[in-house]
Amino acid sequence: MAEQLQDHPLELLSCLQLSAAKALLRYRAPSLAGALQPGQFLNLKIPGYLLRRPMAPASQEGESLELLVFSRGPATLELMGGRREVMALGPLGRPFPLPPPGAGPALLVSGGSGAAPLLFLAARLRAIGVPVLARHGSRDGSEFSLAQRFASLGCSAEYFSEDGSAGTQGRPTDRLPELSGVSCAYAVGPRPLMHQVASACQRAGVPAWISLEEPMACGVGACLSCAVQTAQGQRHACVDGPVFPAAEVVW
Amino acid sequence: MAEQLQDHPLELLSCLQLSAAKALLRYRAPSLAGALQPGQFLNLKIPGYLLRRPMAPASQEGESLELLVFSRGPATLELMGGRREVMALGPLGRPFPLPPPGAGPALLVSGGSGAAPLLFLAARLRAIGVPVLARHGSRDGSEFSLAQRFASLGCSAEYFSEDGSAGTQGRPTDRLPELSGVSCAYAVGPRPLMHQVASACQRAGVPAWISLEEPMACGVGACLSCAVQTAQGQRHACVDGPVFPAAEVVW
Amino acid sequence: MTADPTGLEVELFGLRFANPVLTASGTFNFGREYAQAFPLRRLGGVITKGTSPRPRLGNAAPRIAETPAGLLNSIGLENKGVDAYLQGELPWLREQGTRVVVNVFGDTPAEFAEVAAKLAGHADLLELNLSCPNVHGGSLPFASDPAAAAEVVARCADVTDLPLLAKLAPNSELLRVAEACEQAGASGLSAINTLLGMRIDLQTRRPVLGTGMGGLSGPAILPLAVRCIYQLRQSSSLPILGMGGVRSWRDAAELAMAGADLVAVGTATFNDPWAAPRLIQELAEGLGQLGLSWTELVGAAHRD
Amino acid sequence: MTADPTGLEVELFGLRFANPVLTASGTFNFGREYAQAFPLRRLGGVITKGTSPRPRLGNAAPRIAETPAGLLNSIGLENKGVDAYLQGELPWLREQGTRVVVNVFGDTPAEFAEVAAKLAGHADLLELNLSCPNVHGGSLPFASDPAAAAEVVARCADVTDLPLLAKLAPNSELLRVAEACEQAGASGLSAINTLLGMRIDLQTRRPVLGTGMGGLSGPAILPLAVRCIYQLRQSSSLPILGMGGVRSWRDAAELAMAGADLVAVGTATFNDPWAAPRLIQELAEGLGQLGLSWTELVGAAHRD
Ligand SMILES: Cc1cc2nc3c(=O)[nH]c(=O)nc-3n(C[C@H](O)[C@H](O)[C@H](O)COP(=O)(O)OP(=O)(O)OC[C@H]3O[C@@H](n4cnc5c(N)ncnc54)[C@H](O)[C@@H]3O)c2cc1C
Ligand SMILES: Cc1cc2nc3c(=O)[nH]c(=O)nc-3n(C[C@H](O)[C@H](O)[C@H](O)COP(=O)(O)OP(=O)(O)OC[C@H]3O[C@@H](n4cnc5c(N)ncnc54)[C@H](O)[C@@H]3O)c2cc1C
Ligand SMILES: Cc1cc2nc3c(=O)[nH]c(=O)nc-3n(C[C@H](O)[C@H](O)[C@H](O)COP(=O)(O)O)c2cc1C
Ligand SMILES: Cc1cc2nc3c(=O)[nH]c(=O)nc-3n(C[C@H](O)[C@H](O)[C@H](O)COP(=O)(O)O)c2cc1C
Ligand code: FES
Ligand code: FES
Repeated sequence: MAEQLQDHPLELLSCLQLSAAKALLRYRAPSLAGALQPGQFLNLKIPGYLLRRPMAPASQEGESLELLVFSRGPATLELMGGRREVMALGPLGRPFPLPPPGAGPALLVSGGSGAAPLLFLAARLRAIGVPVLARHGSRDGSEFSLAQRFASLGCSAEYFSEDGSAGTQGRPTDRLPELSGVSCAYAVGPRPLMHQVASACQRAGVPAWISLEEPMACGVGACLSCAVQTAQGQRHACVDGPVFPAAEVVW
Repeated sequence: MAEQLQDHPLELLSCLQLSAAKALLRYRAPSLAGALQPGQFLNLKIPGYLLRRPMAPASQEGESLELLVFSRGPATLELMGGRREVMALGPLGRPFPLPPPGAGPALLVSGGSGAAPLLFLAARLRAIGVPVLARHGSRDGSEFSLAQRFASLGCSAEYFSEDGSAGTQGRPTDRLPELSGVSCAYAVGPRPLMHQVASACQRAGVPAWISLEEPMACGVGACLSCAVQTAQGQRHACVDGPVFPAAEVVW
Repeated sequence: MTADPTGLEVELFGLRFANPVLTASGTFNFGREYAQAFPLRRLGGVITKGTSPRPRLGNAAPRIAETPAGLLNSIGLENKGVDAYLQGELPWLREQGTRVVVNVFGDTPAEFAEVAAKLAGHADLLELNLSCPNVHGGSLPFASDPAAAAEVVARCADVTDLPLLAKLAPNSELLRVAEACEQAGASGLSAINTLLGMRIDLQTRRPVLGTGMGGLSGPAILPLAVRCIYQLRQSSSLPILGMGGVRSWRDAAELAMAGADLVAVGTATFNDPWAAPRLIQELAEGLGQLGLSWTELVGAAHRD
Repeated sequence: MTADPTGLEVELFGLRFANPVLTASGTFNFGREYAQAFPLRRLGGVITKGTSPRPRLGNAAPRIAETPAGLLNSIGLENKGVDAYLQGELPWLREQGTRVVVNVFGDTPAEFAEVAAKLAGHADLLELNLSCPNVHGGSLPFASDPAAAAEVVARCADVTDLPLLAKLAPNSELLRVAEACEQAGASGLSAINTLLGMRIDLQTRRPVLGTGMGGLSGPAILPLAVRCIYQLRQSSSLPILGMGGVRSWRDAAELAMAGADLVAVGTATFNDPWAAPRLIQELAEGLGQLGLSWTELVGAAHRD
């Protein structure tokens, strides 16, 4: 087997703060140019932390890529703090399967940082001429700009806030659109969100994919920390996923 | 008891590298202005390290002070790497006693980073009109500039290198000058160096002081990690020292 | 609750603690040094350095070595002996407006009792150090032998009415020793003491510490402390004074959820002399945001 | 020495190791994943994931939690069972030009022997995992009972000629279990396994790990590993495979001075997949500068 696993330097270009704990970071990553597919992730080495942090890029264009970082703890805060260079192991994991070019509209439902891989996916889908219905939700209005991002990619985008402070009040899974017109669906976010989309799609017979954010140590299949239960038995999110057919996940 | 213990910010102004692992760092430390006496130390908080690192300043003038840092491990390397701000607990410990203004010449013997407190002391001694005979030694020529520093303070300074690559070949304790003309002596460096000066001074009846670099955790007398043996019994280097009368140390 | 706007008050052993944060034995001496940094009344209490019947010089230098996120110490219970502290230190400490816990040590059960007998009126609580790895060659004669530990507790209970905390080691005998101490009359449990560790210097090729081995403390041992406290809480109903690696209010909260009624900050103070009062301040804010009082947090991980 | 310009070669158990650095069990699976990062022949050897007679699913998720300078894991010995590895993985691994150590696990001595019996020709060495804290509720039925540990070793020695390493826990019974294993026919000792720890989440107020507790590894435990290896070396003449928190060549050298003939890199690989080969490179340079070979360093802290 050739040595395919590499650590890539990401060099910070800019940081767009969405709120105190949410930011869109743009990096220069020449050695990764063209290598990433939507849904795949990078495992980031953050100085001072023993474990790397997995992140699914929100875009890649030529030598630059974006990470949408939601801080849950000090390591992600450190990342948002504007560290100039981080090392990224990857690309890791399996990407979202794409529908054939020109297929009917795809439904993308995201919550929180789940927007990251779906933004990347939306760009790819639009590039192959697939219409996209994007629904993004958050507790408050702080992520409205992510819905705008979907829109600027040419998606029909709707924003949901639980507190009603921006977009539609409610959740992106509320009153899902008529699924009969949809060719496929993708959902990334909290488990209940993904589960609801999965159930609706299963009822409507629409193929759907989700991405499981499991705690990961190695990211490459060596430690067995990321076990997930599927209809096919136990799988490991880092190598068998993080993207799984929604119908196969044991919720 | 009033609260006298404080953490002071040191802001890096410049860094003069003497060799790969030796540097003279100049800091702005307004809150410490005028507070330090030669022989006292600061306990430096270096991010990523559990224990602080004790350092005896090499000078203080108004709002600026200097640290002479010899790297023995990663934390001091980090310090030399040019960290812009460090917090310094202090001033800690007992300083060198000074002879009366106008006293006869003082002998200062240092090895390695022991030059730090003696440079500071030399400046004070010169300021009160005490002539200074400074002898500094190292393995090689990398610390020649420290002898020049002593000279520029108005000391009669001699440099010793074990490999003969600069100054006199040998050690600063080789052929110590006639001690009868000396009013007092100070030695800081490896234990054998201090011991030799102590013995010579004892024989000659010259009062001498040394500074003991013991591993320290708290620096304030609370942990009892820095026990040293003296003629008066067990003492603690951080509060009873680091400066001790040479005659009292149990070598 | 109205009387306690901070949400931090604790009532235990018939005593009121203004907050649940104490400073750990051996990291704060008898309080004088850090009283130069902040008023001790901000603390829930001070736990003194281990105190024996007669002065002890402690171990050979060097006595400390740094480790990844940890500290090895081999102080070896240097102290001036109980009588000296009864004169100089304890009367002063009792006036600082904080709870005083005296950490008691002896080579034999009789020596423990000898110290304990002298402390009535000079302390609020006694913490019996059954678990110092820096004496007796690291063999832990009390913390690895339930009967010996029980004898220490019983002998002390005979000679003092002060509440007694049995300080335990994070070893395999933890739960058995705790049970024996409870039966012998301990009012509470204190955990954890340090774990025996070692560093070796690459230049000299000799152990860094004068005694070779020393006790590991600091953030490195936090997950071991959480586990031990959780297990103690499962098997005993005694109040627990938890410690081991605490440096932030989140760490303290973690020990509380595991079952600690009180916590102590030790090694963290060396890095930041203000660690304990800062933590108390942040704990009040943090709990406020969670809408919880400290006592509601205690043992929370055991409830469904 | 002339035949070994690196100064790293080790001859043990009748086997030649190109260098003394292996990858620790459970952190490297059966080698395929990190073979994508570097050729495995750069390693002294690979220690496989724990292998049981039949497949095991392991424990409930989440299975990992970070701690200060450490990692808790509760994988619970997930593996496909020895037969699957005899098919797919071991033949491949044996071709990679590095020593192969199979980590063996069973619920009973008979199960250990069942696995051991199948591995002749498929491994250079067997490491018997007597000390996993993630099964049997953390009770360590073998590593806390010298007789039970000896039985595992003896049963395995009956069914295989491969050298057997007994993998020990850093608990109070360390030395007694080591002695029992030696008498039962172990060829070497392996230490240390992880220590039982816990984290609790402040949001959910529940333990972070699915099983509550997990084993602590990583730099945090380095000083405990040094101490255990030092003690083992004092009391036993068996070769020692040392591990616990190694991430730099200096850490490896420290374990060597304490008495480790070989060392393994575990958790450090998660932070840096190239940790082991980098360490080997730096070890060669570092020892070169000290003018020492690895074997000269082994046990150096015990010599006067
Ligand atoms: C495949 C994948 C893709 C991801 N993509 C993104 C993304 O694009 N943007 C983003 O903001 N987040 C993403 N996450 C989640 C992100 O990895 C965690 O939020 C992050 O690791 C938390 O680290 P922390 O130090 O801030 O939090 P802490 O709470 O301090 O983390 C402590 C430990 O828990 C682990 N952990 C905590 N939360 C998670 C989680 N949800 N998933 C996995 N591990 C976790 C951390 O890795 C660390 O080991 C992704 C996770 C996975 C598995
Ligand atoms: C009062 C006093 C004044 C000092 N002044 C200076 C100075 O002006 N310039 C200078 O370069 N050095 C000085 N030192 C020594 C300096 O503190 C150590 O070199 C430094 O702590 C080593 O840290 P490290 O991380 O680089 O080395 P490491 O080897 O990684 O240190 C590991 C541990 O050992 C301790 N340690 C190691 N060597 C020493 C030592 N010689 N003395 C005390 N603790 C040690 C460290 O504090 C740390 O806890 C002084 C020490 C004392 C006690
Ligand atoms: C320098 C030092 C000295 C200590 N001395 C004592 C002591 O005298 N008696 C005692 O019971 N524990 C002693 N301990 C243990 C601490 O009280 C505490 O149990 C341990 O350090 C864990 O807490 P920490 O990680 O917050 O330091 C000492 C610890 C340190 C670091
Ligand atoms: C994720 C993980 C899985 C492990 N699985 C095993 C195992 O299957 N068998 C075993 O004997 N040890 C296992 N261990 C323990 C390691 O082999 C090693 O003894 C321990 O982690 C200490 O080394 P380290 O600090 O370098 O990781 C595992 C450790 C980790 C972190
Ligand atoms: S993260 Fe290690 S196997 Fe998936
Ligand atoms: S360093 Fe703590 S008492 Fe001296």
